[in-house]
Amino acid sequence: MDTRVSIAGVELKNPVMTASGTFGSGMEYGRFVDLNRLGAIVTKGVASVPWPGNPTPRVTETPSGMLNAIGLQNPGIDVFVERDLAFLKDYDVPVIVNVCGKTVEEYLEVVERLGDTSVAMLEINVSCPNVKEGAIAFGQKADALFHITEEIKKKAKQPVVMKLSPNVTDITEMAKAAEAAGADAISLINTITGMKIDVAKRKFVLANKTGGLSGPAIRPVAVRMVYQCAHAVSIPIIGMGGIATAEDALEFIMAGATAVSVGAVNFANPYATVEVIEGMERYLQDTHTETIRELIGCVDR
Amino acid sequence: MDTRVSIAGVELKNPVMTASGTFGSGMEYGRFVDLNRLGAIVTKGVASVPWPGNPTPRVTETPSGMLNAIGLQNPGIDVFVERDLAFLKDYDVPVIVNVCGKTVEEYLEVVERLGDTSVAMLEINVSCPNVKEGAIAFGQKADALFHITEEIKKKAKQPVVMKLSPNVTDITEMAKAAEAAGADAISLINTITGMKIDVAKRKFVLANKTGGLSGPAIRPVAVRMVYQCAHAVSIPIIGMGGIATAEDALEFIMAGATAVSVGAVNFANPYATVEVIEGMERYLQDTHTETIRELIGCVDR
Amino acid sequence: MDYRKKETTVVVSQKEISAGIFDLRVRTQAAAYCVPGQFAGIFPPSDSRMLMRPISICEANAESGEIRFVYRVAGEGTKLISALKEGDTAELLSVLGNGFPLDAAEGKKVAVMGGGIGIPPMLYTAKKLAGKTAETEIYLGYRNNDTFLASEFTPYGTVNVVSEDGSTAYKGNVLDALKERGFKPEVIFACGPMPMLRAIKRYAEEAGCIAYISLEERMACGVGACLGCVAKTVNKDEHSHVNNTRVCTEGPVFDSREVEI
Amino acid sequence: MDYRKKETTVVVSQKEISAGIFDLRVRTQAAAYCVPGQFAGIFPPSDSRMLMRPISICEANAESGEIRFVYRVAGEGTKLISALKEGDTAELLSVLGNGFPLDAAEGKKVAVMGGGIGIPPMLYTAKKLAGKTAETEIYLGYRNNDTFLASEFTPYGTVNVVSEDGSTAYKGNVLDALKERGFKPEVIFACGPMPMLRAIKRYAEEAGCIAYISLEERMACGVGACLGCVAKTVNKDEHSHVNNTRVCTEGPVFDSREVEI
Ligand SMILES: Cc1cc2nc3c(=O)[nH]c(=O)nc-3n(C[C@H](O)[C@H](O)[C@H](O)COP(=O)(O)OP(=O)(O)OC[C@H]3O[C@@H](n4cnc5c(N)ncnc54)[C@H](O)[C@@H]3O)c2cc1C
Ligand SMILES: Cc1cc2nc3c(=O)[nH]c(=O)nc-3n(C[C@H](O)[C@H](O)[C@H](O)COP(=O)(O)OP(=O)(O)OC[C@H]3O[C@@H](n4cnc5c(N)ncnc54)[C@H](O)[C@@H]3O)c2cc1C
Ligand SMILES: Cc1cc2nc3c(=O)[nH]c(=O)nc-3n(C[C@H](O)[C@H](O)[C@H](O)COP(=O)(O)O)c2cc1C
Ligand SMILES: Cc1cc2nc3c(=O)[nH]c(=O)nc-3n(C[C@H](O)[C@H](O)[C@H](O)COP(=O)(O)O)c2cc1C
Ligand code: FES
Ligand code: FES
Repeated sequence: MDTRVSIAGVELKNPVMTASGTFGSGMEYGRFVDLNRLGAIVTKGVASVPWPGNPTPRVTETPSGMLNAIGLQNPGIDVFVERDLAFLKDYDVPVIVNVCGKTVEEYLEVVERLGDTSVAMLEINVSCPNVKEGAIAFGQKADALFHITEEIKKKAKQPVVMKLSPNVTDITEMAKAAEAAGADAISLINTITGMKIDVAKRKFVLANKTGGLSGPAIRPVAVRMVYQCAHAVSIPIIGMGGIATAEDALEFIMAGATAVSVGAVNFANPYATVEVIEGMERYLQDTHTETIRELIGCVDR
Repeated sequence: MDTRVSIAGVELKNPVMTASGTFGSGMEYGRFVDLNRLGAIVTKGVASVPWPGNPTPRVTETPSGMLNAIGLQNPGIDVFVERDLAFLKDYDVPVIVNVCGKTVEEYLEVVERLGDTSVAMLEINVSCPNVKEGAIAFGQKADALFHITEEIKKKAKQPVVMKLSPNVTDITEMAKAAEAAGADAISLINTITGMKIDVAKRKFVLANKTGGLSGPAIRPVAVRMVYQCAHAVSIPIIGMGGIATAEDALEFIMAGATAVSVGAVNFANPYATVEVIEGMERYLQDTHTETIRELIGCVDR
Repeated sequence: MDYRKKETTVVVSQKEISAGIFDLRVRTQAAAYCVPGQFAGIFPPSDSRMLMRPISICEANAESGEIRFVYRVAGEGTKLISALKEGDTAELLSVLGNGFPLDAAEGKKVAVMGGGIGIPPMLYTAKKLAGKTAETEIYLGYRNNDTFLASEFTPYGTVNVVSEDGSTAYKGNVLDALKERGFKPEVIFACGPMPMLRAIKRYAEEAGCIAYISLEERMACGVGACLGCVAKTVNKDEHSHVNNTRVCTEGPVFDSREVEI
Repeated sequence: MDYRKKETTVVVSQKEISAGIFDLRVRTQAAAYCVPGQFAGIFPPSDSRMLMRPISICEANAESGEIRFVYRVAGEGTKLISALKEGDTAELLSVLGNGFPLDAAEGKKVAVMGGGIGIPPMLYTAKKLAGKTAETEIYLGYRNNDTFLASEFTPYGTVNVVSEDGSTAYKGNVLDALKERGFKPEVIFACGPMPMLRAIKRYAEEAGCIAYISLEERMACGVGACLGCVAKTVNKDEHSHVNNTRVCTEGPVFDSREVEI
């Protein structure tokens, strides 16, 4: 039984990662799961300087999901490299750093700073719906996405994963733009923009008014988009959106994802990542499937 | 306590309608609720000729939601007028007919046939994700939407409601196109395209591969889009997407909808429409609110 | 004879009568309005699951006000339903669909055929046919010797237990057994997996008898509103005139000549 | 002294001790690791609700292995939790957050102050302070004479029951009562609504005493990973260096001088 997959030359023990922003830098969940069991750790978005994020309330619950409007609070690349990357060095797990910025230059600064670190891959967040500048502005127009991808590829020393927004008419256009500009892989989906109103108070629940919807509620949308992208591009896909169990993860893989990320469900079940890995192993065993790689995109076969 | 609202000159007892395709023509649910209690009945999409729809399975469940790929099976306008409209004549409830087609001409044929009937409004479905031609093709491009709206407005004898698709980058562009072309109102959201894979069988659950996601899962997305549109256009909005309770309905109204539709939740609770109406009345009473109209868009006040 | 409600019923009992097969009894006034072949929608006790699970009525008793269901745990929904215990509540949408046309069996030679988890509705059918037919032969098809419910059929006709692995009286499928016994029914009532129903449809056409078969399809509303559950028909259907009829309202029982399966 | 798990606990008992206020006791090994001011995440028994409800520990008993929570039904989640009965299971994420620094009260004149549904954690605090302080005065603020939990504080200090409507010994808020009594605490431990905490912060600055206050914020993870629950701080926070500290991990108890509220 072989759960290994590789993305842009980076070998993963198994296809199960953490979704950016839902797992910190691993520290917090290291008390619940053995971080060495993970396929990769994807860290919270980091910018060139510290970002304070949005006012609170920043999170709320919705049916089978949640909204967040953290607004990419982060300590900036300096603290991140000194503290978070230092912490992760003790683990035998590839680290994928999620990068955010307000301008192309800000993204590039982070990308360059990470050039001579042990980081395995960069995930470029051009799809966060919770900040006004940058982020999603690059992720909703194919030409803007092409441009930023191209610029980042010029400077990046590590493989580049472009993280796509589902808040678009045609996700395949975005996937193709990323691929054409040289992205090594794409990851999707980021959150879907949503809103909740407190009808007793007649007020927005989130201070930011809107937030990003994640959790099992969005899984069918995410699986569909992964499937569409798998047919549009030939670079590998990291699929995510509401994964809670091994079956959920396998849906993404069968739709065409090479790897998957577990996100908001970590909050409901801090053991989710490892349970997904174990469930996947059981599935391979029970179905006499030799490698997980056989299952990638198998729904079409 | 006053629950009346009016849309394009059509007076509704209350703002609670049925969502097209989830309530047949009222017949089936007339055994559960008093149809005369409803603000309006929105019928299943009807085309110029009978449509067989998609192969089965056509429906499946997802977390707090469901996927459907009915594919607009319908008996065509002739049978619809003779049977369904005849049935509805006995009720004191405005009827809104949902219209679908593969070409502009097909839409127009239905619109013209309905011209001299007692139908109160037309809802134009340019947003069904489950048919290959027509429908959503008109709903994902602002210029196409403008064109079909304009053509329909030329022939329509009743007020025209354009039903928007959430599968777009910017819903306000679509709302503005509909308004600019003369639409009397807009309704949103139709379903979000999704997919489910049976990992045991390694097959799509739906014969059509993709289906439209509806139910409480999508409510935060729907509320957000209604809010955005309320700020983009001045024609009235009919809001829908996962409404199960009066609180849910009030979220839409506070976000800016003049009326709301109860859709997939009818399947889980056939009494849902009337329960929403009753809950709304209680809310007005408990909060000493004189008319529901005060609440339209009140989250911003 | 008309009852259609969504209501909260009370679980009278539930037990696992065979591996993964559960016998659930609930109390509801609907019990007085059931016909064999009809079904109910049982909602899994879960607030993230919107849709009911269609389950055939295995028995209904107007006096005790109880409906009995026998079902297999197939997925998460039935798994949750199987955890219901005496005294718990169960949300039920019933009574749904049209049952078997029992009158068509009046004075006739009748075969009652059930396969696998299609057997439960046939128990109720056999019971209601008792005394009406000229002769009732019952054919129950199982995979192996785990012949749940079979013994309960005894009062209602000659019971022939068939299994794929030959561990019961007959080996093969229900039609093999019928042919082996040389029974020539005038009317067949059947429920079971699609291959069995197809074979019965073919047999009925060849043998010139009438077969009423109960179909399964994915459902959302259960009441004819969503058009989710259609089966292909030979003639134009009543509702949409497109040879696609609703299993939940026009079925689930059809004259086998009417449907394309 | 370190325990952090999500686990299935068993409900020992639950009762409504006042209108809409519930007393829930669960059995878990976590009971041996609690400090007053810490909290647990209770998951509503509902599979459409992803997030835990942060509820303070009102008492924890290492011997009996029980944790007690006292909470108000505020919305759907707590409503579902309030329906749990003896023998049911409850999903718990615990032990979360940092408690009150009890050592800071050693030999000091201490005021323990609770307002409304902020009172439960102060019971555990008062109990653990017993015998450590030079003097403990307890101030409990209620809306009216529905003074849930008040009598349980008696063994741990002088209890002053304050109510907005004056139906108890003192009228007004907890600080009014403190001033009226002329008590001059060196250390304050407090939990309650934001206006009360703001007033205490101001009082402490003016009176030159130290106040430890417990804050509330919407939470997702409860363990410091999501950055959902931040409070504004005067100095750069440890985690992000942006004057936004995590209530779930750096709090919920803060030195009032450190936070901007
Ligand atoms: C008219 C009718 C009568 C039935 N009677 C019985 C019976 O008496 N005993 C019994 O064991 N089973 C019966 N079934 C099948 C039963 O409905 C399914 O096994 C059950 O719905 C599976 O639900 P699940 O949540 O466990 O499976 P999941 O696969 O998790 O269900 C997901 C969704 O698919 C639907 N679904 C899955 N399988 C089927 C199926 N075979 N038919 C229809 N919908 C399905 C579910 O209702 C649900 O909406 C009947 C089906 C129909 C249509
Ligand atoms: C550290 C801490 C300790 C607490 N201790 C207690 C206690 O001992 N007793 C008690 O009665 N209450 C306590 N609360 C408040 C309690 O968490 C909320 O009343 C509860 O979460 C409301 O959940 P609900 O589902 O009923 O409300 P809903 O409004 O339906 O909840 C929706 C979402 O908002 C969150 N939420 C709503 N109100 C609050 C709030 N005031 N604080 C944080 N999250 C909220 C919920 O957790 C949930 O995620 C505490 C809060 C915190 C942060
Ligand atoms: C609290 C929270 C914070 C997030 N922060 C980030 C982030 O910093 N960068 C990013 O690219 N995505 C971020 N995301 C998006 C997730 O990585 C993921 O794409 C999305 O939540 C869908 O997956 P899920 O449904 O499994 O959570 C965040 C999501 C949540 C819930
Ligand atoms: C089974 C089903 C059939 C539908 N058929 C139509 C249709 O014919 N025309 C249309 O405009 N919308 C159709 N819809 C979309 C609904 O009217 C509604 O826009 C959508 O389901 C979101 O609302 P809900 O979450 O309350 O169901 C259908 C939805 C469902 C679930
Ligand atoms: S299940 Fe809706 S029409 Fe049959
Ligand atoms: S709740 Fe996630 S950081 Fe505090």
